[in-house]
Amino acid sequence: MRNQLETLAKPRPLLDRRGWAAFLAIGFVLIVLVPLLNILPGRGSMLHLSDYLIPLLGKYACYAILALSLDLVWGYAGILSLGHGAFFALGGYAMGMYLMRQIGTRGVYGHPVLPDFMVFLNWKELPWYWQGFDSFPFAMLMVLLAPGILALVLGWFAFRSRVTGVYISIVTQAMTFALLLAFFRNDMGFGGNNGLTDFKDILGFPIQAPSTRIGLYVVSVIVLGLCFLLCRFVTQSKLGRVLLAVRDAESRTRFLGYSPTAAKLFAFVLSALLAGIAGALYVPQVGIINPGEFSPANSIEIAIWVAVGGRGTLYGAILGGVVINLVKTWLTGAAPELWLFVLGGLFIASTLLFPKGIVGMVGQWKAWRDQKKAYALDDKAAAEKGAE
Amino acid sequence: MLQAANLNLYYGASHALRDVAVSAEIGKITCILGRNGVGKTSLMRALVGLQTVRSGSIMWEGQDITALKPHERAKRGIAMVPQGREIFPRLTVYENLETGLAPLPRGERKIEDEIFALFPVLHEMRNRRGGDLSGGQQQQLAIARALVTRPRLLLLDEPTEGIQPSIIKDIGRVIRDLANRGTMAIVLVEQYFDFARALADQFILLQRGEVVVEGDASRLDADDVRRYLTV
Amino acid sequence: MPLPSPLLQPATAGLSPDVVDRVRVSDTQLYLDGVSVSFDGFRAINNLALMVAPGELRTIIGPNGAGKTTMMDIITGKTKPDAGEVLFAGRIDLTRLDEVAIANLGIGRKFQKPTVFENLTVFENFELALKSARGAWKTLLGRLNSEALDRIAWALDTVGLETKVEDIAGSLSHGQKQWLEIGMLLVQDTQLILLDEPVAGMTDAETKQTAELILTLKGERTLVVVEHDMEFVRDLGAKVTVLHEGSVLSEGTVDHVQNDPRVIEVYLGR
Amino acid sequence: MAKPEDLQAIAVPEEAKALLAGAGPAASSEPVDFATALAGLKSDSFADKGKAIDALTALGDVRAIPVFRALADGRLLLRKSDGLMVIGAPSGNEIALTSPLDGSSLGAVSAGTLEPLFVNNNLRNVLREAVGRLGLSSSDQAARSMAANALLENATPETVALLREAYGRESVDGVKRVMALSLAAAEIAHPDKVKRLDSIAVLGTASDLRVRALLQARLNQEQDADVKAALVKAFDRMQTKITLYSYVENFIQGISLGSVLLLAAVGLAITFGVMGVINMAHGEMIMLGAYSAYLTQEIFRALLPPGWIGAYLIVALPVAFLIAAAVGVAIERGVIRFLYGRPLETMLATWGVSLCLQQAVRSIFGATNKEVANPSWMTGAIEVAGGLAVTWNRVYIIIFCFLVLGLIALILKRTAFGLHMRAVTQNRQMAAVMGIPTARVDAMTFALGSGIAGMAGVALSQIGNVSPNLGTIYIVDSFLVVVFGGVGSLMGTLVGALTLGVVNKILEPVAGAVLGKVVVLVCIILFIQKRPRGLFAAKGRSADA
Amino acid sequence: QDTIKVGVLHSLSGTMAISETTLKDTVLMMVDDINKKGGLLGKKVEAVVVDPASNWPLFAEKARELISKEKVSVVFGCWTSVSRKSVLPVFEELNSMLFYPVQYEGEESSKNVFYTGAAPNQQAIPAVEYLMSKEGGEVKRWVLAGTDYVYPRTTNKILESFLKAKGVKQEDIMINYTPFGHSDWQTIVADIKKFGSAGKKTAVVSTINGDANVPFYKELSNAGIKASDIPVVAFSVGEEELAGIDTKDLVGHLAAWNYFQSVKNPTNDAFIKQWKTFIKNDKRVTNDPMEATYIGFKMWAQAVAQAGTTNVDAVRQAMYGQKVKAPSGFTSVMNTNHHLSKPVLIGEIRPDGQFNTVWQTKGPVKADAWSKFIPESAKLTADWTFPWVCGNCEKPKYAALVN
Ligand SMILES: Nc1ncnc2c1ncn2[C@@H]1O[C@H](COP(=O)(O)OP(=O)(O)OP(=O)(O)O)[C@@H](O)[C@H]1O
Ligand SMILES: Nc1ncnc2c1ncn2[C@@H]1O[C@H](COP(=O)(O)OP(=O)(O)OP(=O)(O)O)[C@@H](O)[C@H]1O
Ligand SMILES: NC(N)=O
Ligand SMILES: [Mg+2]
Ligand SMILES: [Mg+2]
Repeated sequence: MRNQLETLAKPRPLLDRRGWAAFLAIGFVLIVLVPLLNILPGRGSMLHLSDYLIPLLGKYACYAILALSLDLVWGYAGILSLGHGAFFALGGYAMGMYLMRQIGTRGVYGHPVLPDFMVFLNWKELPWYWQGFDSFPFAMLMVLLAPGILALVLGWFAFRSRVTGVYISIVTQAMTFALLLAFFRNDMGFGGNNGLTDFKDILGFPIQAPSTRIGLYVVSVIVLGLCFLLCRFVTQSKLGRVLLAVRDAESRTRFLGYSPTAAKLFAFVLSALLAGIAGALYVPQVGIINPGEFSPANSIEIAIWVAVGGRGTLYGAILGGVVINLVKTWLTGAAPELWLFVLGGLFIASTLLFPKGIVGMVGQWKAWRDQKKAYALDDKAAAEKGAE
Repeated sequence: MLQAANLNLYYGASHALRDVAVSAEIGKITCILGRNGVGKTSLMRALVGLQTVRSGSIMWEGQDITALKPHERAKRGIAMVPQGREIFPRLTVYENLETGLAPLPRGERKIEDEIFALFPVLHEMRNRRGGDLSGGQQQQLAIARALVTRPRLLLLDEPTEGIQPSIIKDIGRVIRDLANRGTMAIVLVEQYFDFARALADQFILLQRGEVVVEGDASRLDADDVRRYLTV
Repeated sequence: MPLPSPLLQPATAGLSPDVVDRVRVSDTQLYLDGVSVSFDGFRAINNLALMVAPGELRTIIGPNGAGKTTMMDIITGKTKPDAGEVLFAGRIDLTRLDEVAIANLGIGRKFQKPTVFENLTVFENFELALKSARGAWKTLLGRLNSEALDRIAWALDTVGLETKVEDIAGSLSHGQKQWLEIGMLLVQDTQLILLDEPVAGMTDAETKQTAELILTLKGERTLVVVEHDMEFVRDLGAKVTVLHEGSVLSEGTVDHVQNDPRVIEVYLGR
Repeated sequence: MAKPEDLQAIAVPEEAKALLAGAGPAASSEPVDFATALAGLKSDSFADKGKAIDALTALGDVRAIPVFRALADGRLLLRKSDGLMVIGAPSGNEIALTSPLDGSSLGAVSAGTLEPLFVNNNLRNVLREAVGRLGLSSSDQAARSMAANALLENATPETVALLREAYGRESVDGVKRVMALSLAAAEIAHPDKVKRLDSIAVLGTASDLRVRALLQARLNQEQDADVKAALVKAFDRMQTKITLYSYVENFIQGISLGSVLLLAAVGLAITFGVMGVINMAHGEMIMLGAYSAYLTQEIFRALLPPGWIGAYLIVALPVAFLIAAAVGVAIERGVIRFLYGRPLETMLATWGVSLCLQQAVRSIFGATNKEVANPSWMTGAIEVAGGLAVTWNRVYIIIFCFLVLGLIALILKRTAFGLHMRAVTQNRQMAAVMGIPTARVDAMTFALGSGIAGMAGVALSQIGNVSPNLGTIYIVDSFLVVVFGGVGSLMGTLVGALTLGVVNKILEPVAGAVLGKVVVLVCIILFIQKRPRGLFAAKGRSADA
Repeated sequence: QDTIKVGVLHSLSGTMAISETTLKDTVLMMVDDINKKGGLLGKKVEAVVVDPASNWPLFAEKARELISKEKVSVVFGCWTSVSRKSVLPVFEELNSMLFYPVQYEGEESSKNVFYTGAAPNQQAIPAVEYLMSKEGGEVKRWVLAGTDYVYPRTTNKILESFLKAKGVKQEDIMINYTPFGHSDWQTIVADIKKFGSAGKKTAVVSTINGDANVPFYKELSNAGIKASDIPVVAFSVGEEELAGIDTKDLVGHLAAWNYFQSVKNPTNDAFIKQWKTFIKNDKRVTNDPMEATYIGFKMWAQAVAQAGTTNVDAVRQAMYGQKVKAPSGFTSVMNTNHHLSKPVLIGEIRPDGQFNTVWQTKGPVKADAWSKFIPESAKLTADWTFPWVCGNCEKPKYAALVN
């Protein structure tokens, strides 16, 4: 008994041995092998990894971080945020503003300070909120602060007022919808519907150079790995259990003295930060940030990735984010007129067949096997008894 | 007449009922006893069809109902007072009772005054949401709701839980009375031993999903009880 | 990042001076006076007064719907009374605090309908209940020490769930959940323990055992127990308060209240 | 240029003779006959057409009225085969022809054999004025009223004379008032001060924006102090009235927007509010309803005489209900029933369903918008006063949505089905034990919610797009309304929708459409902090478990 | 067998599918046509269709896929400006070629894009001039209503400065922006009505985009605003949009385009016939962006034939001065600023949902990539031939070499 308790009480490891092995192996493939395959073999070679795959993979990594961030709040704290796209977009805009400032006089109107869209809409000077974005560290700070503060403020009000369930979902959706409309406005000074585009370089590296692309891709993968470990750390800690408790029976945790507000706020803000980082990595790789990222449908889609992958498992979310987008990339090219049927069908089928997501399949299979085993065992015992 | 035999029920890989047999006769009260977690509730749920059994058969009024859905069993006169009350929280007390009319033929859909006579508090609170009632009031509501269906087989899962002593006495009287009318078979799960013993005609005693003792109430002796019901 | 949580602070820190009240009934553990609450015009608690001394064991009985659970809701902050005073340790006005703050003062509760964390294991349920820092950062970095383990082991043993430690709480039977919740209260180690029908669904033997457990806690802890099982109430042998229609109907020893004709009329029956 | 040969075809013999005798087309100051003047309309030049119209008007022949109307509406046609000028009116798939000369029927032909005579906006104004002038002597009182009204702004000395004459003849009070107003308007610049003052006195009683413009214009020119004072007074009085009307208008618009939101949300109030199914395919149910309306209309167009077309919308309602309900049942039986108690998975699956439905409609009907006609009884507006107008389709939508909501409330609260519906969603297992056939109730509930969404689609097709994306437009708003009102409360949905509509319409003139909506959203976010379970929150113990 | 691949980058799902699907079909029709006539350079032309799903970053991804993976020789695609902006860096990075067939705000000239839709000076200015004329009704008061994004903003900015130059006072101009997909037009239509009842002839210049038009026109017709009272002239409403609206109450409202289906000439007759045959639906209509796609495709095919290769640099050179007899009835010419010379037509809506041309330019108008009415832009020249070789320069890049 005591021994069992001792084992149960041990701080949980970030990953078990097999987990680390898989983590490192995947990391090696993505960080070392993929770039090498792109660089080393000649273009015609069988082994050559096409140039166009690198930014694609980098994009998937960003989506994976985004999915991960949602899983943290949804899978563990039970907050189905339907506005996570907003945090992603804010991080993206912060990065986009930095990239815009880096254009300098290379814009079409050659204005030294103002981005093109401001020039042709007759803006005379840079609005105050654009100040400082020529500095990379400042922009990075804003990548964190913009989504972080928004999440803090919104979360603080909402969680304190005990806004839960679908209500919090709708609040977050309303938030992203409001931001969508606001950012669409040309008067806001963020480029309106077109958003920010035409980036030239990042930290002095030309953004379209293959080497920069590989660099951005590698950074994205590394950040994804780190975010994953960070989320694991949180979910494996006691706070992780508190979050689960809050998710399942929020009111009960209060009577135990835990403040659901604090726990949820922690998760929500952390998650918003991760989403912001994902957005910041995404923008230089796709070359555009525009208000479309705020659209409610985008945020719903993130939830779909997580659900398909497997909610509350972290790696399920990553898997979901990557797999769905992979399928989407493939089908929009391979079956441009039918792909919605396939994707929609996939969603339906996966919910019916794998209610716990792709990664839940394993557990489902195990449970099924255990049950079969138990049946067999009991049947044997019964047969023996009958024989006696 | 209810006759269930060889019931085997699993939760995933865990075997919750092992070859359990139970019977109930019209006009008689069958008591199911056993410690926490032995499978009493599981058995009741299997009888009403909320839990599918892996094997075994349930015969009621001469027909095999093992494959029937819960609402079909209700149509055949089976009703249950579940453990944990399971009131419809946002229906009013009266509406909660009305749900019991569903399995009745059209002409008979009426809540008998007798029900309110038995539980006057329900009449007083008929327009209050079921979920707002106190625990004991909900328990009374759950019993009343089952009676509204005019069952021929009544399954009671710890019906006295949380009810004040005076009403427990009333409930005891009613159960006896219902049995004596000779129109109803009753299966009662009860931890409150004195209550059970006073009512039971026959009993089964479960341990870890198995029937260990069964028989006529007169055979229910204190030793068995001590052996199987104490720690 | 500063977390806006009362959990980061000692129990009474930051409370406004008028919350930490004029020391009026300084030697009560729990003090209710003139408490009333209505729901849609229905008076569930009506000018209720109750005083429980530190270390006292108090039993509360009363008809269904008398307001016993509602009273516990008021004490634990779940329901705000319309009027009246509710003081903890003679000075802390509980009506101004929320559930979290109240729990952190050292008030623990078992609900009438067993409520546990169904998706966590029995062990994890205990771990969460365990007396320890409740702040977000603290829980992020928190570790279990061996003292805590001893406590869990003891509680597990007491409630008889040793074989179920790693089981998901949701798969427990009704009675087992009841026990789990009692166990959680034990590891939570609070000053004031509120038990709402702790022996409902227990066998007679278990009921006896529970009574013994409660008696060992008495003195060290203040306990308020609500029950309908008069056998059990008798076993506890403590002062009994009878509630009826939201206020006290009778108070005294078990014998006293059992023979009170009004109690017999509305509660015990003939 | 009109060739004499063509004219032969329209002309009754004598006239044709006269024409051939050499009367020039249009514009000549000599008196011309009707047929000749008519021929001038055939010109390709808008200027020449204008002259022909003037000539026709000058003849004062009431036969010109239907011709002018037809010309303005593009129904004045030339028969390709022989260049005969005819007036057309749609009749089934064909066009029924009448002669502009004597109104005699010329049979029906297919549209392809005809070519319309075009006018531009300028000419349309000329035509309207001409119709107005001729209409003053019409026997139809509505026509007289319209004619007088049309002369309010652009009266000429000549028309004033006509108007005065008509005023003298007029016996209907309502028409007389309109004529008086137009007469007054014509005299606002009268050299005689007294006349001007009289005119202002009459005009001051109106609350017409055109009159206000007249007064304002006069105010800028008026020299006389007395008249000026009278003008200012009349203007201010009118201004107050108009401002008041504009508040009323804002409010009505708000209710109208609210009713649209409500319509979009009612189905969801059942599938989501009552059943708790996060139904992302709700918008597609609305879309199916709109396409049902389109289909019904096409069937009507193809199979029934044109007089019936106005009724298609009525028929479309049950059709849409059935189609959407059938699809709803299919979804419930095929997908959702496996997912009860797992709302989030339901969300995922219904999202998949919504993608499939969108694509299916796109594949079947094409990606482009479909035209769904407004039946004539749904077009136009009720003009109250002071520019305050409520369009008929809005009025019908408001009425319709209240009817639907009332119906649902009745079903939920007053029928056994309603009771079972609520019981099943609150505790499915226990409902089954009580003898409620849960599967059937689930299917029927979902069918009801979907069917109502379908009916909403029919209504919404009257004011918006009918395209595969239709559903996505409404889905966010619908959830917003249901949640804002309080999940599970029909009253909440009603009040929520109307509140959002009115608040939106109050903000829109102040903040603009975009910012207005942003502000509304922010208000919702803030409001939910105050009432974390919506406007009409479920109360009691069960709510905060 | 070796084929020449042509990328088609139009949204087939999402909000833009309504407009863009038709353009995809148009390209397929053109490909079909050219193959029937024996292909290009002796090879078959193969269309590679992808669906960027109205998702702007996805446009960039799909563009990269078409160019890098599918190795297409040219791409026909995009509708919204933001989608064009999104793919632009990709085309420039990979030096490929895009044909953009939609009227847009101008202010752009990329070496890798050929713009076959109208620039503001080919639509907006002529339309307003017409309305100011006697024939157009001598409009004195103007409502500029648009969807809040670059194209309307830019167009309205240009128009505003144009109107003021013509002596229109500020109080006679009302500017209104609405969000994408705006569906409740009650307030705005009521405002327009009020604005228009001030005694001066008023017109609405609409740059309202896409889906929002249907509810706008429905409200307009229900509110009883007749074209003869307050005409609305639109730059984004064509035959296809009207096909989704009951037009009986919209007769007389206007649109300005470079092409109308109702234009009568043999090229157009053939074009319409080809389209109806290809799409197998007699009710389908043609519209301006389709014509622009047609022109673009023809020009590209001619340029490839002329260059004898699909090499982007060679084809680009061959594009300049390329002429196509367009369905508009005029010959369109590709200029060195990568924009076309096209006629401007103004039409009034007919009851049958077609347009009746009420005014047109004498000949093709050359598109300005940079508007003369925006100060910063007026300075710029787009010319991709020697000595300029630049899309946005104040002086030729190779000015030194010229002298
Ligand atoms: N949903 C479930 N999933 C897994 N195991 C379950 C589930 N429900 C019950 N069990 C297990 O099955 C066994 C029997 O449970 P059951 O509820 O039938 O007991 P019981 O005899 O009614 O107990 P009590 O007296 O406490 O109500 C218990 O060990 C319990 O842990
Ligand atoms: N939210 C509410 N709305 C309406 N009535 C309520 C609400 N909460 C409690 N009540 C009523 O208040 C009374 C007191 O309920 P309470 O649960 O406190 O009773 P109790 O003494 O605990 O009874 P029991 O012994 O049955 O558990 C009951 O009549 C109940 O119906
Ligand atoms: N370029 C346009 N019309 O978006
Ligand atoms: Mg049980
Ligand atoms: Mg209670």
